Amino acid sequence: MAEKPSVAIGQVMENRSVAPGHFLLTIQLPLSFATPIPGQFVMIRDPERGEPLLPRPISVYDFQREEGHAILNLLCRVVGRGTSLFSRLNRGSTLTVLGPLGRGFTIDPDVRQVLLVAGGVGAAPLAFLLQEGSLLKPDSGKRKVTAYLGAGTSELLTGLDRFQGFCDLRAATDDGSCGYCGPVTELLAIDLGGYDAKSTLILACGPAAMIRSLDLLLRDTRIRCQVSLEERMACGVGACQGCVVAIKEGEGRIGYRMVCKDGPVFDIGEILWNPSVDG
Amino acid sequence: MAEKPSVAIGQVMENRSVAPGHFLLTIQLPLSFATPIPGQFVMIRDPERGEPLLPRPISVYDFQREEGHAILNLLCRVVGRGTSLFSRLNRGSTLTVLGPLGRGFTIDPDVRQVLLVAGGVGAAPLAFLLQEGSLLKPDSGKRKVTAYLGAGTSELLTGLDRFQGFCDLRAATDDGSCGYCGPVTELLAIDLGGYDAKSTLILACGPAAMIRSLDLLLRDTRIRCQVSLEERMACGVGACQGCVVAIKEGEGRIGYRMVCKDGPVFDIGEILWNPSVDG
Amino acid sequence: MEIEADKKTVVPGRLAVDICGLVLKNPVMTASGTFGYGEEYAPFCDLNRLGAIVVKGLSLEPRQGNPPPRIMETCCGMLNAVGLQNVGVRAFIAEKLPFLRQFNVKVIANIFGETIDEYRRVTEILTRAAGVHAIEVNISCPNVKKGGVAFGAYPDAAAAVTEMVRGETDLPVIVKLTPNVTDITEIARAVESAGADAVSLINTLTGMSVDIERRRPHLANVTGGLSGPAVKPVALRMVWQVVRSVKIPVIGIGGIMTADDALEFLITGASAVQIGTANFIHPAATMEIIDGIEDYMIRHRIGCMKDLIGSLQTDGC
Amino acid sequence: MEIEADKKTVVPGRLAVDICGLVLKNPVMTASGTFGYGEEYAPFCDLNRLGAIVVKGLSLEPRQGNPPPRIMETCCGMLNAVGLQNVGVRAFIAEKLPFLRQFNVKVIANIFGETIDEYRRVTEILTRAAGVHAIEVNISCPNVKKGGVAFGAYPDAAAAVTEMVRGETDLPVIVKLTPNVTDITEIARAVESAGADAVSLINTLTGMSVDIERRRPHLANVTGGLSGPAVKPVALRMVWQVVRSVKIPVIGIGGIMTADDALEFLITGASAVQIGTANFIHPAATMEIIDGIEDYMIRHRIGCMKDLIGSLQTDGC
Ligand SMILES: Cc1cc2nc3c(=O)[nH]c(=O)nc-3n(C[C@H](O)[C@H](O)[C@H](O)COP(=O)(O)OP(=O)(O)OC[C@H]3O[C@@H](n4cnc5c(N)ncnc54)[C@H](O)[C@@H]3O)c2cc1C
Ligand SMILES: Cc1cc2nc3c(=O)[nH]c(=O)nc-3n(C[C@H](O)[C@H](O)[C@H](O)COP(=O)(O)OP(=O)(O)OC[C@H]3O[C@@H](n4cnc5c(N)ncnc54)[C@H](O)[C@@H]3O)c2cc1C
Ligand SMILES: Cc1cc2nc3c(=O)[nH]c(=O)nc-3n(C[C@H](O)[C@H](O)[C@H](O)COP(=O)(O)O)c2cc1C
Ligand SMILES: Cc1cc2nc3c(=O)[nH]c(=O)nc-3n(C[C@H](O)[C@H](O)[C@H](O)COP(=O)(O)O)c2cc1C
Ligand code: FES
Ligand code: FES
Repeated sequence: MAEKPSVAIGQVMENRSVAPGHFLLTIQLPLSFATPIPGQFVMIRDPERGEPLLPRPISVYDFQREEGHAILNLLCRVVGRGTSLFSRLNRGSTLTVLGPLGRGFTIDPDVRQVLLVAGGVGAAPLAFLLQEGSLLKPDSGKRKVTAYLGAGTSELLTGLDRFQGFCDLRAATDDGSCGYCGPVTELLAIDLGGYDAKSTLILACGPAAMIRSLDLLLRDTRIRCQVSLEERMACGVGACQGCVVAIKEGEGRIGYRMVCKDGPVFDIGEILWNPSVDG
Repeated sequence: MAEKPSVAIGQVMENRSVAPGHFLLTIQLPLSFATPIPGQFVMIRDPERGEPLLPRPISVYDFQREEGHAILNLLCRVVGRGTSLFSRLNRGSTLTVLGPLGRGFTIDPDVRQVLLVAGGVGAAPLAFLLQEGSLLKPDSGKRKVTAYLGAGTSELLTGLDRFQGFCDLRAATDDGSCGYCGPVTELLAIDLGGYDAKSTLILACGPAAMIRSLDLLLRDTRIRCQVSLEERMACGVGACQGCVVAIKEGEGRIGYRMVCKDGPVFDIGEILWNPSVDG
Repeated sequence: MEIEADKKTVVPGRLAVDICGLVLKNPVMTASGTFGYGEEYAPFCDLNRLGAIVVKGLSLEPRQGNPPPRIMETCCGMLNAVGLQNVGVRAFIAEKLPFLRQFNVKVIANIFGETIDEYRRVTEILTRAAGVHAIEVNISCPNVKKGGVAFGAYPDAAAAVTEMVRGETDLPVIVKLTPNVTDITEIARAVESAGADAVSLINTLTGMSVDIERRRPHLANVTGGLSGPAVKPVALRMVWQVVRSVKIPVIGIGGIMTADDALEFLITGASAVQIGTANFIHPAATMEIIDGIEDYMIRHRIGCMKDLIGSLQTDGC
Repeated sequence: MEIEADKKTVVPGRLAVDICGLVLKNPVMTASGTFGYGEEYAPFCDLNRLGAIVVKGLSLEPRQGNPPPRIMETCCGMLNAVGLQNVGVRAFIAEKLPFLRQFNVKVIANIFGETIDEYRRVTEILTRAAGVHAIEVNISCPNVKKGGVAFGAYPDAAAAVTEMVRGETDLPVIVKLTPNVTDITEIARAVESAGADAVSLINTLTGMSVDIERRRPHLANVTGGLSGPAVKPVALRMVWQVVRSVKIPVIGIGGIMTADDALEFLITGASAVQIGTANFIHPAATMEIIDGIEDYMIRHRIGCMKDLIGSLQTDGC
């Protein structure tokens, strides 16, 4: 069970550029901050600013407890005004951190092969999952884990070091500068036949285009797949109903689920990509 | 004649706390920035922030040209959100600086005794006037200058060092911790009889209450007095007509003058304090 | 601090307000649609401390709302086109109300319908439920009979809805006004005459935002409701107009983020306030606003809300 | 950069727009009351580069405006209650127009009156002056005959003013609409029928702000007009409504700070834009907006304004 979320004042311990347009935020939190489950996220905001107004959702990349405090790591890509301002935060700046929020990944006991599929900073929640240990349980019998990491170019394969040595690694870059030359889902497609559909679980996070390709790829297989989705958020806690995705409700009906509360992790088969077309 | 104003990107060289709630901002500007006249002000804004929206007017406290750039000093008091954020700017931060703006002090050739009357950070434009040299001209014959500086307590007598040794100094504090115990205008009232009305000029800057007391004090004398006024501003250049003060227009009529363009320095006799009562 | 706490308990009812018979511990409520059904913010707020909780707008049948994207941030504000997604009034009573009944807090049900009869039926059902203390009628909802124009946009339609709800319940009826009108006092007077016990304002201002790269609206619904600090000056102006036009209590809403903002509305004449978008920015906003109002009153030696509400001086302005 | 500059000169008229016969170099104008009479910003802007300058609102006689304080900052916006202080139409022609005539820029005179006849007389005088290229009629001004309600609040009054001005001049007549109405398309259609050549919108939203320490309004006039980024979503929504309701060109105004903001309005269907509050924040805002629009068009391979204006896609939204 997820522990109770809270709002904490975090302090930036380090803000390091890890690739062009990508940065790693290390935030010190009070010990009272609940331990996140892999796939959960936090909403962060600079309390000194009246604008941007809304907090920004960012997945947990790492979480550790040390003497007297907890350390949260976030792997971020500069997208717009909010993330651009975060990228320039200095050591010592404060941030409000709301979390941990949402439903993380669930690994059924019968899963023996886990495929982690990441595009860009989508690697963040998967790296946390890998390191946090959830993949090892329940009988501490080891599962086989293979990570498929994709990015535009080798430089942007952020978080690579958090996978190296902890699982099999397959990389794909759009420009071929590292690993397979092409989308990571193409690389996965090549390998897919080699995995046992019944005991394999795919856990994916990345841009919408990647998730959609994955959906197409898996449509005719019976491989289970959970994906972490992104949608614009206001509250992060299920109060505003702003962050919905369309879900197949049976009998051809559409339903809306909240990414912040019912997700961000969903079974890929539930998702309705374009309600006006598919519904 | 005042040189043409411009908008420059300034860089904070130093931001030093000089007293509780008071700070001295040292800003590096391009050499192209025009030389301010004492009494003129600049409008400053943090370009990284969408909010606060409007720039803040601050008097020039010092201006120097060095190799390759100009150095602007501003003496500020924390009042609200804008000044509070300025007080926390780090070295290296950028600010947009619009200026120099407004009409400064004018010293008629026949003035032989100048009295500088300041309340709190109102000392800023007067310190600049004293140091800049305008008081020495025209025939380089020296004028007698006496500064009356008032503040709540000795700590808050900011800018004192910029007066010491450059003119006669008379201090007043509300708590008597330095100099006269009471408002600076009371101290001036005690001395006033000793000055020759015809050749004396008072230049004053400070809180509205101080300027009003000064007005009452001088009403029955013929001593010339110029005061620097404050009003909320948007544009700083005379375009929005937001910053007006009521002025006696003759025949009992009221007129409005813009503090940013027609001022901030006005003859004290022109000002109508409460139009609904006095008009 | 001990002394602080002590000072505060000297006058236990300092913050209490009575709005048309509804006695609230303090004038701070949550705004409909921004606090879910209470549960969502229970980890961050002591719900017992709230003046009242106004729940998400309820309709007769569940509604799935608009397609995404539903929200977009704007300068000091946000647009939403949630489309009044809700579980429906019956599921609310069965699944959400029992949770709220655990707390010692007034629950106000916000309702809407596409026909006057729908308003009536929702009211009827809620009046029979235990644990609903008042009805807030959202008249910003499009009137399907009148071609989708909001009931709240015209005095006659606003009055008709109010009268129908008023006739159906003994609970206090608060009518929530839309700011998208030429003269909000005209609507306020119409609903007052039709029997409203109080009015609350403002609902969101209709706005829009465009993605210039894709040359499409940011919201799937094209337009949405603007809320947050950006709208506060408009909300406050309308509260000021309405308090001078009606005799019933006025509840101020719109861009209230801090105790200072809430105080602006109370001083202007609002008998209570609702906190909306602020909850998203700071989940414990309501708690800090309650504390801040009390601190202000202590500092200004104001003994009760009556002496604060409407104490704005405008002479000589 | 050489190449950039080169690319830009390939299509010299890329930014040109024709608004009811008024050909502008580019769609960027200054908004009335925010750019003085042009002189004030001459140190910061090349006035020759502007699409047009709309001068401060002119009345028949000089007006001294409201007592201070006249302005207050709000979240991402500002309130002003300048009260239409101006030198009067005759002093404008004698003292301000000669300066503007030195530049190769279209000058639009913004006018207002308290009676329909005052609008007529100001128009008459301006039409005889050399160097005025169009009239913008501010109908947000209180109608003294109708008890101070704005002309622009009701279609009949708005049409009456428009008709009077239209009959008095050969210059293009732009009617500037107020956003403080229930249905802005109704007013737009009324002024279109009455002969307006174009409409511009929005003027300011009425707002208010309170000093809680003194328990007084921040503005001496109590209420003021809200402008700046806070109002942009409302302005854009109204532009979207109006472009689909009238055939005459629409000029978009409200909270435009950057080229991206201006592009939102143009894509939504505004034929030109006006920049107001942004001038105060950044005196060279207009110059950067012009450059930014051109850069966007080059980047998106849009050859002329016609292909940009109204290119918003809303299908499937
Ligand atoms: C559950 C979840 C987990 C995420 N984890 C990460 C992460 O670990 N690392 C990372 O770099 N990014 C992550 N994102 C995406 C991140 O939230 C956006 O990139 C960010 O909000 C963009 O804000 P901005 O102000 O820079 O961009 P702008 O485009 O200026 O933002 C405008 C508005 O749109 C919203 N928005 C824009 N893009 C997105 C998006 N992709 N998802 C949700 N809201 C968006 C913003 O929050 C803001 O409200 C995650 C998103 C979600 C929903
Ligand atoms: C010509 C001139 C010269 C000035 N010189 C100095 C100086 O050298 N040092 C210094 O510390 N202060 C000076 N001030 C005052 C300074 O501008 C205000 O203290 C500052 O604007 C307050 O901003 P804020 O955001 O901190 O306060 P807030 O109260 O949050 O500001 C709200 C709004 O009111 C305006 N405002 C508030 N107080 C004043 C004021 N006294 N005058 C003008 N606008 C105000 C702000 O600019 C802002 O728009 C000067 C003012 C003027 C007009
Ligand atoms: C996401 C969201 C959903 C809302 N849903 C409702 C609703 O269901 N019923 C209603 O009357 N008002 C609704 N509102 C309006 C708010 O209750 C409130 O009137 C408005 O947001 C202004 O207040 P604020 O600026 O404090 O948010 C909603 C507002 C938001 C932001
Ligand atoms: C200080 C000020 C003065 C204004 N004066 C006038 C005026 O005289 N006539 C007019 O039609 N509009 C006037 N306006 C409204 C602006 O022209 C514009 O419509 C409004 O400010 C919205 O645009 P913005 O958000 O870009 O400022 C004024 C606005 C401001 C801020
Ligand atoms: S972000 Fe508010 S419900 Fe998901
Ligand atoms: S600040 Fe705009 S006219 Fe003075």
